[in-house]
Amino acid sequence: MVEEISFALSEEQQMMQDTVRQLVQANVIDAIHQWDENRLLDKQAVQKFWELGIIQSMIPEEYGGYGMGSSPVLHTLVLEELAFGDMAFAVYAMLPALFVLPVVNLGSTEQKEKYLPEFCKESFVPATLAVNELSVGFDVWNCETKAEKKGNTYVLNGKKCFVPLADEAKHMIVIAHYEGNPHLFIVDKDTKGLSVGEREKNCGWWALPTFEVTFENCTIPEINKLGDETAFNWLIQRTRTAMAAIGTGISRASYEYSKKYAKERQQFGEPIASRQSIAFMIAEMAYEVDAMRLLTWKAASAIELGMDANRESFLAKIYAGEMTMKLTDYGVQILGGHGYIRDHPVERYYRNGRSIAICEAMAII
Amino acid sequence: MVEEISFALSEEQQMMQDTVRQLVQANVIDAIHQWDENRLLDKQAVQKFWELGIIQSMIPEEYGGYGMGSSPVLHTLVLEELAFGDMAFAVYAMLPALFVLPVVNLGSTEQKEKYLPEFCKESFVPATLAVNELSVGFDVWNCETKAEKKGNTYVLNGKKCFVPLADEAKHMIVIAHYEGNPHLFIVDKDTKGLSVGEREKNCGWWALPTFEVTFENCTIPEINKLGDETAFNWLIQRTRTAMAAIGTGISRASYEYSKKYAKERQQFGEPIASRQSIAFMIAEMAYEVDAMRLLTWKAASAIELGMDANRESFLAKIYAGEMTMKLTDYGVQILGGHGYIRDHPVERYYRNGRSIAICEAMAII
Amino acid sequence: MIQLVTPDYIKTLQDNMHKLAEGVLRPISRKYDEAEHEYPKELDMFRGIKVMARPKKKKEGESSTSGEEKKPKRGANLGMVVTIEEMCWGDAALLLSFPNAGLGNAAILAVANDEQLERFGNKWAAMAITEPGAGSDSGAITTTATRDGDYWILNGEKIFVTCADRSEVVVVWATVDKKAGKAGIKSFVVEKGTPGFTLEHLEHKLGIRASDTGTFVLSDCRIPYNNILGDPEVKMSTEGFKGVMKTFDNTRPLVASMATGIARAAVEFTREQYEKKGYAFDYKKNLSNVSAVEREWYLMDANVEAMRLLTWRAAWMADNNQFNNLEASMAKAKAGRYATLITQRCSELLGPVGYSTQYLAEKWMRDSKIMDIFEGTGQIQHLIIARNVLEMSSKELK
Amino acid sequence: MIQLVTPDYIKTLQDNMHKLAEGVLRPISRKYDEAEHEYPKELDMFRGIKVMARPKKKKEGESSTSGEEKKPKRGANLGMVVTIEEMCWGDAALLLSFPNAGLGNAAILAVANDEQLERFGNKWAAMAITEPGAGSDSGAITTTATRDGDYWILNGEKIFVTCADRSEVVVVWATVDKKAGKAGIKSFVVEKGTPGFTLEHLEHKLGIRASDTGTFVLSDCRIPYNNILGDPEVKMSTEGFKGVMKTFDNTRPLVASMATGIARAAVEFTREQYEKKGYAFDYKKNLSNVSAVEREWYLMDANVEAMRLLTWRAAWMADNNQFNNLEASMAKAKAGRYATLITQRCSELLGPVGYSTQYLAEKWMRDSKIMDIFEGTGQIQHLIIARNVLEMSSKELK
Repeated sequence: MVEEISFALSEEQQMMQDTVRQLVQANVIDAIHQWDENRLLDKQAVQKFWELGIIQSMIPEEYGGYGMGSSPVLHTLVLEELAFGDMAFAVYAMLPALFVLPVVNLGSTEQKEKYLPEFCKESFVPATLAVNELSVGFDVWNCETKAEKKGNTYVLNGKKCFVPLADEAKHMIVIAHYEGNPHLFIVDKDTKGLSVGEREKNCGWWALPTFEVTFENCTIPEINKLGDETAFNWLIQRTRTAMAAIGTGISRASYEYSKKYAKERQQFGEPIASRQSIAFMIAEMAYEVDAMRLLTWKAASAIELGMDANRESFLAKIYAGEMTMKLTDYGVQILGGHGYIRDHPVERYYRNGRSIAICEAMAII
Repeated sequence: MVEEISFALSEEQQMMQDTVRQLVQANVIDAIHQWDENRLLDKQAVQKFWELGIIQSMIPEEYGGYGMGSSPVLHTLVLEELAFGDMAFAVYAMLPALFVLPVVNLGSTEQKEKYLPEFCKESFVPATLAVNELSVGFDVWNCETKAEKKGNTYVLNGKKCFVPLADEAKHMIVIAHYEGNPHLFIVDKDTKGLSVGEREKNCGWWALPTFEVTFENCTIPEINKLGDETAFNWLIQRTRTAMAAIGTGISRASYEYSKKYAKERQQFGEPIASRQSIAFMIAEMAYEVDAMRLLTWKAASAIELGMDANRESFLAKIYAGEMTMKLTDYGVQILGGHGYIRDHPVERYYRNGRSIAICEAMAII
Repeated sequence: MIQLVTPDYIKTLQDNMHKLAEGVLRPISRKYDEAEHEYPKELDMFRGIKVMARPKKKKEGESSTSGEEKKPKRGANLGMVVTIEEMCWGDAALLLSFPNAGLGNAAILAVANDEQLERFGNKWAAMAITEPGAGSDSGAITTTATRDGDYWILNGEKIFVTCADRSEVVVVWATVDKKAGKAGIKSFVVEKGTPGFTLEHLEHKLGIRASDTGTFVLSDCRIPYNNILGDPEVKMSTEGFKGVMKTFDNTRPLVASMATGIARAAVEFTREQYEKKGYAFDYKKNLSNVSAVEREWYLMDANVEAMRLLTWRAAWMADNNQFNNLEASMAKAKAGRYATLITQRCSELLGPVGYSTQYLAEKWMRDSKIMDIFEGTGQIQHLIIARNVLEMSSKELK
Repeated sequence: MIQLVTPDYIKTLQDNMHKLAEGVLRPISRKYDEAEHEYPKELDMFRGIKVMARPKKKKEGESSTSGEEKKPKRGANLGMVVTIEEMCWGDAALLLSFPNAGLGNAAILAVANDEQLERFGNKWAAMAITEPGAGSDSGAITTTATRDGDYWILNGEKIFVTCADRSEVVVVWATVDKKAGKAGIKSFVVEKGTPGFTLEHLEHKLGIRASDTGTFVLSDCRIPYNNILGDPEVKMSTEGFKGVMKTFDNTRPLVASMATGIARAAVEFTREQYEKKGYAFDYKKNLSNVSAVEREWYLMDANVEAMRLLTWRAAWMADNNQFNNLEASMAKAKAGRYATLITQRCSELLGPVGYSTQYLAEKWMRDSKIMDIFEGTGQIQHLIIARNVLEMSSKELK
């Protein structure tokens, strides 16, 4: 029974949005350019986000968490605000959720007892998810990493790319094909057959360390399989919606920065915003950011209500993927030559913005 | 040995372009709206075009023609000018070429002797080509009309749509699948098993009568097969380039009309062309019309040199298909409410312009 | 709290309206496209139904916080856009032909006094704004209304009047004082049959052909003084004009939902046709690893959803008494443009089936185009949005 | 006579240049993207080659209609755009780093007198036009050149100077008379090491990172009077300025061919990668009945061809002494915009392979973006085209 529709934030949602926005404003906006150039963000900013307790809230009290449950809608708000600051920061800060949420929702009691308590500590706990593969037109439903059952173990073989913090992650969830479907497997640090490569270099996400991870007859106990054959479908809806939320955040950042610039920058004696060619790009950015956000909210609403959100999450992601590309391109174009220089953040939005359409599952709601 | 490149018209090409342009200006431009509304053009205008002798020139002297050969490049110039006036007029006026050119180029001596002399008369001779089928996402290389060999005959079965002048055509070439490839078959008027339906109603081409044509065990003599298994490939390159030339003509018409309108139409005290949103559409139309034409010329140049032009003709057609849709849409948008009214020709360009991407082989070069 | 899953009561409304559209409009869609301008008599069944009604005034003593009002707000605007989307899935031109549901009716309901409501409330009312010399420039109206005792004398020409032939009265915009600019523009109810009020001709159009768009000439047309809608006084501000323009904040989401309905019709038809050919659409794969039709289709489906959500938001805001000028233009700008792009892409994917009048796809390609033009072109909507978000005046951003 | 099939001599040129690009540029493409600003020493092999040369003056008594000149015109401009497309298929940033092939070299070759040619002809020359306060608005230059006897004294700041670090001299645009507006703008050769001439910093950029873009400050920088290029007199017309701007008619097709080269690199790579997966591209079918990748690929291939043909036309016109201002902007507008769209679509189709620096696709996506910005943004090109075809002045169409 779905009673009402609402486009307005609740007080709780508003408060969370404000909190994260302020955190980003105070800790990320001024620092991010240097983090990006240095290829590493300041972990203190991540720690500050950790201290908001968003990850810990997802964990039931019996495992040491705050037991607040998790709200997919609320998480899209959080992700948009984080990504408004920087995508690398957003992925980094929310990374433990990629491990925690699946365990909370799909895990056996045994798995919960084993893994959840350590995420209730005072310091950020690195854990990650290995999904993407460096193959042409990578299709997550037909990934090439395979799992094979041998006795009471699973043996993993394959190679993943774009695995954030793989070097320090205590645990990672690995997506591998098994019996015709992608499944989730938990692999702990130092498992034999798991090797983490050199840090990757990518078009964007410079402040985020990502790695190629290889599984060579990597053998894990039977009990490390997380959930059943429906688990991946559970996961992908949430990660696709999360990617859409990140796209919304990046696009909004590009929109707001170039809007401000267009009003201030004078050319031929008038602000460039007074030219329709610039003004109409800004108008389009304004409504496309909103459209992206509404599609994201709709997918998150469906997930929150426990409904199947295959369609909604897919549409939100592909829409955000196309539009983030378009809007971050507009941002650079509006700034012209200045937009091409790394001094202005539209350059970073452009590089990061290209990844929404290209990648799967860098975050979760 | 290809020696030189040239973007300039020769004197002969220039003269032909001028001649057709003047003919269209004098006979089509002012009359076409009424023809379109009446669902029939004035055959006298077609006859005037016929009297230029372009069709007759293609026919060797021994069959009664002028024996000037045929120049694909010249024909793209002719088609662009005709389509600048109206697509229905262009298809109608050049229709006999759809029959004559294949016979001249692919026909046996017997076929040439039988068919060509009647196209050297003083009056327009209706003949046509049946290619398109009313199926979803119709793919001409896999058409559903089939030919079967029975003794010394071929038996045709299937249904074609968009066949211009099928009711009065003395002969038509029918594309039917035979032994894994589309082939060309000549079917004469009144052949048993050939039935011409009611005149079709379509989105555009109102001045052009088109028909659905059904083949029900339509039996033709063996000697009516035109060319071998390479014949269709010969044909489709020439028809695709011709469609691109027509798209160029329609798009140029839309561009020129809306450009003139934008300069004259005042709003908020200034011509609407003084707004970048309008002016930039016009700029885009300007270079896309040229781009379409250059792709068309390149395909025609390759054909003229006797080279395989599969790629060039395909690219010219798909480019013209997409761009004609876009540019004729711009034309209506620039005129606003006035563009939506059939008093202004941009409305007709819009309807006709949609067919370039949708149809195959309404004309040939 | 954000909640965008379609609520059950809206689903019920959608289902009911969809049945109506499918059962009544679709079967006659092609017929009246071909019979351009002919009144679709099948629509008479809707004549009795009050499509528009003025909210009842509260009776004296009636509590303003009765039990009913405590329920969450289920506003008329959202219901309206939902209904319109379904109807236009059926046929947009027929929706525009619904009796007594003209734009003029909306204007009369919004601002008529009781006496005027008595006289015109039950009449089919068209709206006449645009003039040959002014398209999007409503402030440049040159039709004049001159007072002559108990009468107004109107002179001018009006084009693009929807329901020109079928309507019984027409709400005409005219200036009572050219020097006053926008402040001098007022609207007047002119009854058919008034001497000097002539329907010159009906327009032949690219699409929405069932709708009778026409041109009126007013030549010393004399109407009662009381036929003026709203305050006759010319105030030295443009507040009055802005008030008139505000009606458009409400109509823009309606046009956006019309656009959404047509686009959805095309998208659904394309899917059905390709499913018959064995294609499956399952919302799962990577966009690169599918057929061309699937890729295009998913992107169109996403865009239809975006059009709908922007429209619903604008309507929901109106229902919740929020100022939605910006959001109304956003919905109209997006939906108007994409309806054309989507319907033409569908026709392209369909091939000849998208061009023959044996199917409706070519009609949707024509009908949808008006959505980016009337009630303010896409260019005007982008201007409104840009001025709003950039906080620039119409002088700073022309 | 129209003939657009690529002639054999151009094919030979393409083949040769392609081998050079493949053999010399591609192998170091990633290396110098990562080593931002570092001079690619491998390019020293090109230092001896005269990339640019002034046509020899005819000796006295030499016939102006020698046998050679009767041959069909095979102009330098077409050869140049063909060469540049191949080089940029290799690497655009490296092309911009070719020794002695700066924009300043082109300006010197075009207008220097013999004495100046002697002094600067063999030096790597950059061009300094843009200022912090003026992007596309070249007429708003504020850098001043004040005469002081046998010297000019220059003051101002110049940004976005390509080859800022590597060049030996810089052609600086400055005004000798602010009141004279565009007529007062002249260009001056400033040698590196001149006191008061400082390279402030090099820019870190989105793409073309191998190219050293920098900012110069001129602070009472004193240069010989004879370092002024062209006529020092300020004429009360903008003819002089227009003359300077005309250099851009020649550079716009060059940028268009750079864009074409990058886009083609991405399109070819995408095809190769998908062919490895078993896809076939055969230029035959209906666009609806293919895979998503094929459909996108065919459309991109058509657009690359359109970019190339518009570019070749502009170059061919220059070779045939036709005024190509309009056509140069058309090529630049189309190619600049579509290079970005195409490279990003390729990366999208490739998936993670389009984002990792293990492949070059992500680099092309970054490099291509400058093509719609430098030498006049896409917006400026559209303005030029629109003014031209609408026959409107820069006052009538801003």
